[in-house]
Amino acid sequence: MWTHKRKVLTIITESALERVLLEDIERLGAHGYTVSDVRGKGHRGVRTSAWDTNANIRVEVVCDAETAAAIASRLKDQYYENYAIIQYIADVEVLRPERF
Amino acid sequence: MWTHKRKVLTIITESALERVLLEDIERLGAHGYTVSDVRGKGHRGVRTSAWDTNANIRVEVVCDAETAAAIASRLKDQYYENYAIIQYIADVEVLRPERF
Amino acid sequence: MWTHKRKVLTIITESALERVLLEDIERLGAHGYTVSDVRGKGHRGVRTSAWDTNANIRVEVVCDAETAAAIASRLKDQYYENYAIIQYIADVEVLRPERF
Amino acid sequence: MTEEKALTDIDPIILFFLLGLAAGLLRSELRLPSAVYDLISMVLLLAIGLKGGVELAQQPFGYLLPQILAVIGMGFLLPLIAFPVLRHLGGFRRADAASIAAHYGSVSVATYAVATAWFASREIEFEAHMPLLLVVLEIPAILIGILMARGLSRDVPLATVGREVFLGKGIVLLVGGLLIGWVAGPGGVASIEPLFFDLFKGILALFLLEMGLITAAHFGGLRRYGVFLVLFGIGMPLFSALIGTAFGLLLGLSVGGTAILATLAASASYIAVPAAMRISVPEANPALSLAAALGVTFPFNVLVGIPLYHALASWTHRILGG
Amino acid sequence: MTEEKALTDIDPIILFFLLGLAAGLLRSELRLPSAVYDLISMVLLLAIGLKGGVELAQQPFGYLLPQILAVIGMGFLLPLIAFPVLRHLGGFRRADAASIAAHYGSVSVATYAVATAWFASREIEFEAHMPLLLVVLEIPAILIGILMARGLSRDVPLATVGREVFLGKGIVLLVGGLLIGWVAGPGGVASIEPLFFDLFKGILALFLLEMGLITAAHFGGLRRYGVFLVLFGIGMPLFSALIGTAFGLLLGLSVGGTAILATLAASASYIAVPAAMRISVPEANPALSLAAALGVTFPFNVLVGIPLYHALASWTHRILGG
Amino acid sequence: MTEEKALTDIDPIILFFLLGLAAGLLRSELRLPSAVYDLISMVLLLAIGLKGGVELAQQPFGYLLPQILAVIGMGFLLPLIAFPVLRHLGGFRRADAASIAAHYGSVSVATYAVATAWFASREIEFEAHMPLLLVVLEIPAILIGILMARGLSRDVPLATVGREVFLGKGIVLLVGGLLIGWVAGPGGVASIEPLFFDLFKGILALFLLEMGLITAAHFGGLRRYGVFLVLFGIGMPLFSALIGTAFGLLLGLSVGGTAILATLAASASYIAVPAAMRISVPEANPALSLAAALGVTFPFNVLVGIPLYHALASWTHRILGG
Ligand SMILES: Nc1ncnc2c1ncn2[C@@H]1O[C@H](COP(=O)(O)O)[C@@H](O)[C@H]1O
Ligand SMILES: Nc1ncnc2c1ncn2[C@@H]1O[C@H](COP(=O)(O)O)[C@@H](O)[C@H]1O
Ligand SMILES: Nc1ncnc2c1ncn2[C@@H]1O[C@H](COP(=O)(O)O)[C@@H](O)[C@H]1O
Ligand code: NA
Ligand code: NA
Ligand code: NA
Repeated sequence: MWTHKRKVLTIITESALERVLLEDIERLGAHGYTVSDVRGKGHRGVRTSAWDTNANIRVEVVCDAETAAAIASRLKDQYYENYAIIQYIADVEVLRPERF
Repeated sequence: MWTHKRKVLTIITESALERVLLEDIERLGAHGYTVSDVRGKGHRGVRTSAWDTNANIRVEVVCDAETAAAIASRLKDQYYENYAIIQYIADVEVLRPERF
Repeated sequence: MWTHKRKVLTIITESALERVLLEDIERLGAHGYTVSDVRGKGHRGVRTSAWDTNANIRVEVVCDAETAAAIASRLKDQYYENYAIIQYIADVEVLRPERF
Repeated sequence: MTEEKALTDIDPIILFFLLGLAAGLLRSELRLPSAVYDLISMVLLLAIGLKGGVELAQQPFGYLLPQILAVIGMGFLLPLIAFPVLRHLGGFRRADAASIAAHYGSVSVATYAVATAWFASREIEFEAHMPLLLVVLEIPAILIGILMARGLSRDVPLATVGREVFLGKGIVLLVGGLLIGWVAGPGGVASIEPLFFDLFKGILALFLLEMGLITAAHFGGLRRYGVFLVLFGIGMPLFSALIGTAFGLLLGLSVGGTAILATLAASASYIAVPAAMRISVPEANPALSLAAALGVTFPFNVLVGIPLYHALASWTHRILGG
Repeated sequence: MTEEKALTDIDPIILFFLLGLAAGLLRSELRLPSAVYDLISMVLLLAIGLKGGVELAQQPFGYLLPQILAVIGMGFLLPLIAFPVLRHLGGFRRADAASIAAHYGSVSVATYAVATAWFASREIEFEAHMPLLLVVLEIPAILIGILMARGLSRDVPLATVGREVFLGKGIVLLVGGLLIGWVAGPGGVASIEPLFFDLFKGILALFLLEMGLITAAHFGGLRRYGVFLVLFGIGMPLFSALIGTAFGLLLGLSVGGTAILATLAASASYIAVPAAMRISVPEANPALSLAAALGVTFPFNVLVGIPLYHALASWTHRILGG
Repeated sequence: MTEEKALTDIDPIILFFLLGLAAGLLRSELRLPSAVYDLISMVLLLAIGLKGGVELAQQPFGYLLPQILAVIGMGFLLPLIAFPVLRHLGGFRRADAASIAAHYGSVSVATYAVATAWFASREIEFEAHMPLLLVVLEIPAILIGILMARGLSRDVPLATVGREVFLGKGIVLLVGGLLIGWVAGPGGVASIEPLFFDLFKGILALFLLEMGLITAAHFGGLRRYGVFLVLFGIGMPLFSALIGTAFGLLLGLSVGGTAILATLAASASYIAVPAAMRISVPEANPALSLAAALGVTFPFNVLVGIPLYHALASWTHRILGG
C-alpha cells in the first residue's frame, strides 16, 4: 500500500515569519502545510515566551523531493542569516500521491 | 541500541473527528497515540480558526508496519471522501519494542 | 543539497519533567531542542488534562547519531521506570551540519 | 443612553463586530487565541442559561409546556420549508440542502445575545424563559436535517448523533446554567453576578469582535458559491421571522417576547449544527452552510434584522390587539 | 440569600462543581483549555493572598508566630499519622503510602476557597490571617513525605525539592499576593478589587466546573484501586478535622477560624504536592493519590465536610467556653 | 488612598511588576500562557482606545490637529537624536543603532497605562485625548528607523512595512477602541464599562506581573551587551522626557498632560516596533533593543520615571506660568 515516496520538510522558526514563510512555501509549489506553536532553544538562544516576538512555530510540508529542495534552499537564502531557523527533511510514504 | 524498527503514522485532520478517530486507532491495535492542536492548509482550504469546526489536530501513532497499514487504510476508507485529512508514514527506531 | 545526515530524537513525556529533561538534553551535547504541548494515551493511561500533572510535552532534538543514542539511553535509565515516556528516532537530512 | 449625546444610535457591541469584520477583511494580524474564544463563549452560554434559570422557577410548568411544544414544532417546520427551496431553487445536492436547512431551523446563541442586549438598552421587556426556548429550538432541526439527508431507510447512528447533540459544549453549558439558575434562584446567584451579569455586555463585545473576524473569513466562501446563497441568507431569515412572529402571537407572548422568538427563528446556527452535521452528514460541505449562516445571515440579523423583527412584532401586536 | 426564595440552600458554586462532574461522567465534550485553567487559578491564588495580606498588616507578629509554629507542627503530624495507616492497613508500598500521606498533610486551596465562600454567604466571621496559615500548611507535609519515602539515609536532592516547592506557581502567587496586600493595604488594593474580589465567586464557579470535570476523570482510578482508598478518602479528612479543631481551640481561634483550620487540615492537596512528589518520589503512583484526593476527599469536603466542620467547631466552642 | 493606612505609597500594580520580576529572577515556574497574555493585552488596548474615543467627540478637530502634527514631529525627532549616539558613542552597527533608536522614538502602551493609573490614584487631571497622541506616536519612529537602517537608496518594501505597522494587533485594537468610543459616546459605552473600565487596573496588574517575568528574562541580555546599553536605557528616557515636556509646554497642555507626553516620549516600544523591525530590518539583533527597552527603560520609567516626569511638569509649569 505504501508505495508513494515523498518528503516531509520540517521548519522551526520565529512566529514573526509565519505569514511571509507560508506565502513562500505556497509560491514554491507545496500543496499544503501544517503549522503548530512551539518553543525551543538553538543558536539564537531560548525562544519560549508567551510573546510573539520570542515565540516559535513549527511548519511541516509534505511534498516531492524537488519541491522540498526548492523550499529549503529558498528559505536558506532568505532567512538563515538573520533569523532563528532550522530545517530538516525526512522520507515518508503517502497514500494519495497526486495530492503532494 | 536502536535495533527495533517501527513505523510512525502521522494523521492531520479536522478536530471534529478527534473522538471517533482515536477510538478507531485503538480498536485497530495501536498501543498509544499523541495528539496536538495545529492549523494548516490543504485541498479543502485554510483551516486555521480559533474555532472547533475549522481547527485541525495532528495525531501520531508509533506502531508496527501492519498496524500502521491497517489504520491508514481504514481511515482512508472512512474519511478520505468527506473530510480534510492527510496521512503519512515514516520509519523510526524505538527502545522498547514490546511497547509498540 | 541534502547531504548531511542527522537523527531526530522525539521524546513524549510528562510536562512535569520539562525542566530537568531539557537540562539533561543540553548536558549530553544537543545544540538545541523544540518543545510543544501535546496530549495522548499510552501504557500509563490517558494524559489529556488541562492540568500540569496530567499533561504531556513533545520534545524534538536534531543531532548526530551518538548524541541521540546518549540522550535516549540516559533518559531510559533515568525515567523509564517511573514516568510516562516514549522515545523514537528517525533519519533526517539537514542543511547546516555544523549546527547539529 | 444616559445624559451625554452619542454620534449615532448604534450599540457599541455592534461596533465591535464591525471592527472585527474590518480587521478580518483587511487581513490584519488580529486573531483571538482559541482558548480565549472558549472562555468567552463559555461565560456567555452560562450567563444566558443562568439568567433564564433564575426566572424559570417563577413559572408554572403548565404555562411553559405548550410553548415548548410549539417551539419544537417550529424547529421541525423551518427546515422542512427550507429544504425544497435549497434543493430545487438552489440546485444543491441532497446532503447540502439538508445541512443548510438544519442550520436555519436551529438557532444562533450570539444573535440571541445581541438581541437581548439591544432590547435591554431600549428597556423592552420580554418573557424571562426565552433561554429555555433557545435550548429547545437548538435540537429539532438537527434531527430533521439528518433524516432529510439520509432518509428513514438508511441506518442513522442515532446514539452517536444524540451524544454529539446533547453533550456538545453549547447545550451542556446552556442547560447547566439553566439548572443552576433554577436551583439557586436569584438570591443564590447574586454572588456570581459580577462575572456573569455585570460583565456580560463587555464579554459579548469581545465575542462579536471574534465573530467579525470569523465572518470576514467566510466571505470568501460566498464569492465561490454565488448569488443564490446570499439571497437565501437574507430571504430565509425574513421568512422565518414571519413564522416566528406568528408563533409568538399564537402563544400570546408580549411584543418583546414575540420579537425574540422571531429573532430565534431568523437566526442560523453556526456551532451546534455544524458540529453535528460534520459527524452525521459528512458528505455535506460545511463551507456552504457556514458561508450563508456566518457570511450573510449573522451580520444581516445583527445589523438589520433585530430592529426589523421588533418593528414587526410591535406592528402585529398593534394590529391584532389592544 | 436575599429577598427571593431559592429552591434549595446549595451554594451555586457547588452546583457548578456538580455540573462539571455530571458533564465529565457523561463524557461530554466540555473541556476547559489549559490556558483558561491557568488564568482562573492564578486569579484565585492572588485574590486569596491579597485578601489575607491586607489584613495581615493589622496583626502584631507576636500574635501570629505561635499560630504559625502550631500549624507547622500540625503539618508534620498529619502525614505521620496517615503513613502507618496507609502502609499497614492499606497495604500500600512505602513510596505510595508516603506520597498519599503527604497529600493529606498538605492543603487544597480550592477547598479553602469554597469554605470561605460558604462562610461569607452565611456571614460567619473568621480570623483574617487564614491565608497565611494556608501557605504555611502547604509545605511541611511535602518534606515529611519525601523523608518517609526515602528515609534519612539516602541523599534527597533537597535543593531541587526546595525550588520545586517554594518556586512552584501556587506558592509564588499566594505568597506574592500576601506580600502585595500587606504592603499596599486596603486603600491601595481598592483599585484592583473589581477583578480580584468582586469577581472572586464567579471565577471560583468556573474553577469548580473544571474541578468537577477533573474529579470525574479520577473516578476511574478509584474503581481500580478499591474500597480502602475510598474509606481512607473519607475517614482521613474526618480525623484530620478533629485534629484541626483541637489546634483551633488550643490557639484560641474563633468558631469560624476553628472551622477553617479544621477544613484546611481535612483537605488534601492536588497541585503543590503532586508536582513535588512527581519529581522527588517518582516511584509513587500519582494516580493513587489523585484518585483519593480528587475523586473522594475533595467532593466529600465540599459537599459534606465544610458544614460538618463548622458544626463541630460551633459545638466544641459551646461545650468548652461561655 | 482611602481611610486605612498602607505600609507604603507604592501603587499595587507596581508591586505586581516586582513580583513578576522576582519570580522571573528566581526562575520560578510561574509563566502566563500566551493566550492569557493575548487576552489581557487585548482588553487593555481596547480600554485605552475606548477611554480616549469617548472624550474625542468633545474635542474640535481644529484643536487636535496641531497637537497631532507636533507629536508626529517629536516621533521623527527622537530617533534622529538617538541614532548618532548609539552609532558613535555606543559603537553599534548601523542596523542595530537604527532599530534601537526606533524603539525609543516610539511608545510603550504599558508605561502609558501605568502612568494613567498613577495619575488617577492621585487625582491628577490630564487631557482626555492622550490615547490619540499615543497612537500617533507609535508610527513615525518606525519609518525613520527603517530609513536610517536602509538609507533612501535601497528599496524598502513599504507596502509590507505599512501593513505590518498599521494592521498589527496593537494599532488595530487601539484605533478600533478609539473609533468605537468616539462613535458610541459615553452613554453607549456605559454597558461595557464593567469589563473595560472597572477591571482595568486589575487586568493591568496581571499584565505587569507578566511584564516582570519578561523583564527578568531580558536581564540576561543586558549582562552580555554591557554598560553602555544600561546607561542609554536610563539616559535616553530622561532626555526624551525633557523634549516631551517642552512639546507639552509649547502645545499648552495641562500639568498632567505635559507629564503624560513626557512619559510617552520617555517610554520605549517593545511590541509594535520589534515586530516591524524584525520584518523590515532583520539584520538588527532584537535581543539588544529588547534588553534596553524591557530590561532597563520599562522598569526605570515605571519605578522612577513617572513621578519624576510629573515633578518636572509641575515645576516647569510653575516657573513658566501663573
Ligand atoms: N538541534 C535542534 N533540535 C531541535 N530543535 C532545534 C535545534 N536547534 C534549534 N532548534 C529550534 O529551532 C529554533 C531556531 O534555532 P536557532 O536558529 O538555532 O536559534 C530554536 O528556537 C529551536 O526551537
Ligand atoms: N502537503 C501538505 N503538507 C503538510 N500538511 C498538509 C498538506 N496538505 C494538507 N495538509 C494538512 O492536512 C489538512 C487537511 O488537508 P486537506 O484534506 O488536503 O484539506 C490541512 O488543513 C493541513 O493542515
Ligand atoms: N504508540 C504510541 N504512539 C504515539 N504516542 C504514544 C504511544 N504510546 C505512548 N505515547 C505517548 O507517550 C505518552 C507516555 O506513554 P506511556 O509511558 O506509554 O504512558 C503517552 O501519554 C502518549 O502521549
Ligand atoms: Na432559525
Ligand atoms: Na490536609
Ligand atoms: Na519614546
